[in-house]
Amino acid sequence: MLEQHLAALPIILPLIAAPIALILGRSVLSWGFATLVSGLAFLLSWQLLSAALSEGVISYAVGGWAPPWGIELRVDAANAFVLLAVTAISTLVLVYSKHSIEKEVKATNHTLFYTAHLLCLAGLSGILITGDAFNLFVFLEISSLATYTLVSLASDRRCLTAAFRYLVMGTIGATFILIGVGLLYMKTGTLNMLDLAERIDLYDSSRTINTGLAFIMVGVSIKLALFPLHMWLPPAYTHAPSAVSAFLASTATKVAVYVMIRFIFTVFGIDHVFVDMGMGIILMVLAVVAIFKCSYMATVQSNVKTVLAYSSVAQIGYMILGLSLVSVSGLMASMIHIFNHALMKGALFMAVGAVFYRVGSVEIKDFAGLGRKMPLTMAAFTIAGLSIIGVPLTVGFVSKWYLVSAALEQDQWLVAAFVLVGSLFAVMYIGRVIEAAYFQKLPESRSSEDIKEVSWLMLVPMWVLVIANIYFGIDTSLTTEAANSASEWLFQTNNMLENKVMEGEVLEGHAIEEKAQEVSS
Amino acid sequence: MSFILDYYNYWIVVFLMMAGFYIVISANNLVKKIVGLNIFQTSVFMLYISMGKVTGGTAPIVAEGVTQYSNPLPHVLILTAIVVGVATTAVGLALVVRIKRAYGTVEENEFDNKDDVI
Amino acid sequence: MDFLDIVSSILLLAGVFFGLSGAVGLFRFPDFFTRIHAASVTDSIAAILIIGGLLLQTSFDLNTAKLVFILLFLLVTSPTASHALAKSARHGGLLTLAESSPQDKQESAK
Amino acid sequence: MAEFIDLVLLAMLAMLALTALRIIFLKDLFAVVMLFGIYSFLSALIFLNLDAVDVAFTEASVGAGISTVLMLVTLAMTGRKEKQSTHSSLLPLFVVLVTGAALIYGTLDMPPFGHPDNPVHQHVAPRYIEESPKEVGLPNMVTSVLASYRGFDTLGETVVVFSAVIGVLSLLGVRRKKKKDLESGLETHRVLHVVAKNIIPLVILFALYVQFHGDFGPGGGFQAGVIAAAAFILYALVLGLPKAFAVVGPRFLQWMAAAGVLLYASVGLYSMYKGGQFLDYNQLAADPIAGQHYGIIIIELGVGITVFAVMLNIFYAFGSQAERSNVQ
Repeated sequence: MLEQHLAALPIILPLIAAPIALILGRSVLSWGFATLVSGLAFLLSWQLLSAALSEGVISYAVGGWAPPWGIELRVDAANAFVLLAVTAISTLVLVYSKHSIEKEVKATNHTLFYTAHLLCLAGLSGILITGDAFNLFVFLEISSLATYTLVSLASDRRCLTAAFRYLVMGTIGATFILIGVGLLYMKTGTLNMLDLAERIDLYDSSRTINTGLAFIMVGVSIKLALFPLHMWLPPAYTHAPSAVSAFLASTATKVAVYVMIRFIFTVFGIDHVFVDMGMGIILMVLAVVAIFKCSYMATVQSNVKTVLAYSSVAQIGYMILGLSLVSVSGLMASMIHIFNHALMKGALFMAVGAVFYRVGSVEIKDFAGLGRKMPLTMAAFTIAGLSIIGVPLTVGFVSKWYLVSAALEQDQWLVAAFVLVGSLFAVMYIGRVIEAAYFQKLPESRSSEDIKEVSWLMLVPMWVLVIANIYFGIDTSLTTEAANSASEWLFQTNNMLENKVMEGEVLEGHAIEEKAQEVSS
Repeated sequence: MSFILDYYNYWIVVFLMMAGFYIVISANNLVKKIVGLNIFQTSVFMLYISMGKVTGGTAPIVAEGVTQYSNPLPHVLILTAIVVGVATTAVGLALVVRIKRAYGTVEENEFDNKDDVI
Repeated sequence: MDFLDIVSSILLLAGVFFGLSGAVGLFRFPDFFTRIHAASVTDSIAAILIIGGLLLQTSFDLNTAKLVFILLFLLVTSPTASHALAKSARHGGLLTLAESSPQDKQESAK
Repeated sequence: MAEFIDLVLLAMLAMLALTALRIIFLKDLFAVVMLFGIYSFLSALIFLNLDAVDVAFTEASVGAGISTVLMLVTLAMTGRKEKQSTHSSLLPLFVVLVTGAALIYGTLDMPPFGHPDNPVHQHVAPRYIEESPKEVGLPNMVTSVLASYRGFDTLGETVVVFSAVIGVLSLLGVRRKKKKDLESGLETHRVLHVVAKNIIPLVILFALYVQFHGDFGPGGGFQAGVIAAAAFILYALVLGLPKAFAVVGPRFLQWMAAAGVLLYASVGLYSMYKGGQFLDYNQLAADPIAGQHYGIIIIELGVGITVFAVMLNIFYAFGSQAERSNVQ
């Protein structure tokens, strides 16, 4: 029973749990319940990843209707890998959020917070797993609505304008995706992604398809905060409650990056996107500009959460850069960085949230002297910060290593140099915080205040992530294996798709399913 | 002529979409922004419904003596999308109400000045 | 073109005429109360005539019943809506043209 | 005949374009919102003209109904004048022109409007049209596709509505007031009272009709939920929020909203338990057609309950805010 429904359960579980969490009503109860559910989802996605690694593709037809008539869930190594990161971070953040939320969110809204968190998790899992272009839009909207709610729950009034800006930009992005999917549907008559891929090639140079591609790309770029469309992100991550920043920074944009990868590799095909449309160079330029501009912006901010938010936009630049190299190793670097960046940013935002919990502010000047008062928190911040910079023995180094070697593989010396210069900026913005924490004295006004280490409920998830940062930095076998098979799989599908269509055949998976359909009817 | 007959519908729909889009990105008042979002989305719905139409067809409800039905799938998608639209509108307007209470204004340029922008 | 069709067309045309005149009135009349008067013409007589005309077009089946229900519903709700509007305006202190004397007008114009 | 229909469509599209243009330049937000209501109704007419009866029904009840009401309540709190904008309108205009040009470029290879040989009508859709009356057993194909073939989308849609109420409640909250706290409702409108009290039961009856007739004609859980919510909104408007709270309280509505989603999902879980896939209604009864029928009735009920509870609760939240700002 469990095996049979493994692909659907990571979506269904949080989806059903959200209304139950609302009914439970009490803050502690819904917290415990949400954490439990998220943990279960993590175990399921672990199972799912190992199943996907051994079996290849798992397809699940919701409602028993064969695709393309019904909605198909499709799990492969790539999305199972991202799903694992999302559910892991979600669980850790939920454990962490109990105290953090008590400080930052009104008591009456705690239950709503956990409900919204579960809804967001369900939406993100749905986006990752679904194999249907319109279903993706529906889950995108579930996660987005939950996200706007989560961002607006903070007590500072600026979170409201940040959430509103996010809502407007997010809705424009979603509507662009809707237009794009509509244009594809108009030309092909199907919504199933695999089926779309087969049929798009029949209309290779159609202006309608190309416009659809452009609209989907722009819509997804808004959602993933690609450089000129990133303006919603820094305010949203700065003013959201710390637990929300930690969750969103390490999951939401990553899922959007995966959506972009999925559309490029499994729907449109690399030849079409990169060769015919010339998107590769556009993406590469935008990514490089994002790395520079936003890393620079991060160095001049005074609010540490804003620093981290701009750093996130820059890190998204690295992911897009790997993708735009159009090679197995480039894509693999992107996939690894999706996973690793989730670990680093989660830990950093959690540490900053802990500081907010004790100090009540996250301006850089308020970090002065905290190294002695909150040693564990600041140690976590330092290690995760070193990881962002890319110091050896951390995951950040692994990401950069693969990215640089992927660039060098194609003799893109300039790109490799850009990546390394980006790290210098990271040294500056992380260094400012660490300098304040360890080398400045605690201001006189604060010395009387009782600033001490936060409780273990906040420290444990933070340190789990920090240890993961080091562990996956030393033993890279799990991440590289998963990312490698994910990217190889993506390239295989892509090649298979192009070859098969050239030979005039249909893809195997669906051919079998169609046969089964004939037999059953 | 047949070219125009084939596409006039889509062109007007594109114009409507862009009118809505323009309201969203140019309006200074947040309520008007939400109105613009709604117009933008409603026009996209029209794009979908237009492609589902079959000339001479009828509504996709089985009736005797009818052989040509319009395509039901876009209708289903748009039913879902309308619901998504109203959900977004409700949350957006709730944010507007809170912004009014927190800042005393719903004009974008006015509350931007009240906080240091990042 | 049998007899019913002709009657139906006449009813529809009359309904359209009243609807249009109501719309013109809505734009041309000088103040709130006269405008609401024009609007209620559209609501009542135009609706009756148009639905009456449509009734004659049906073959007296389920659609006829639905139209009758719509007519009844409109006959109850639209006068109520007009009434509520006018009363609220009155409540809020809005004066009719006759009540607001020319002198007041000149003052408010300043 | 075809030429005539085209003219009607063209006229309505032209009216839409005029409405949209007017909205761009108007500064009076009350008029903007009313024009949006008109825009929505006109779109509903166009949907009707293009054979999308269910969509027209929904657009009229949601776009022109609920959305407009919510916008009006918001305006009551935020003021009705838009101030002069200071930012330049050149950049937005440029963005819009580029986007529009891209879309027009995209239309050039589109299949012609209304042609039965278009790819849209070839690949997936014929099965819905030809087989769904046999496979699912309902005359309304939209309901078949909505509730069965793409039932997962509809579950998602119900959850989206549920997320909306989570968002609105966390932002606004529903304040329970003591009765007679303040003069609310339209106490002095005697006529309105009488008419409303007589109409509300009829509206609820109509909602039930739409709910259960959705399998055969236009309608279904979503439209029914909105109509039922409208009946209660009327009640709340005429008699005041405190009295409406006494009939269905916000807390109860919160549970109802959750219960609707759970009802829907439990159908899916039950079909999993019976050995099928999630939401496979064939498993619900020995006869697949009967199973489909039960499944669709139950999930439509779930959708109806959630939508009713959510829409009413959202109205409560906005309404209690508006009363609060009136008191201040």
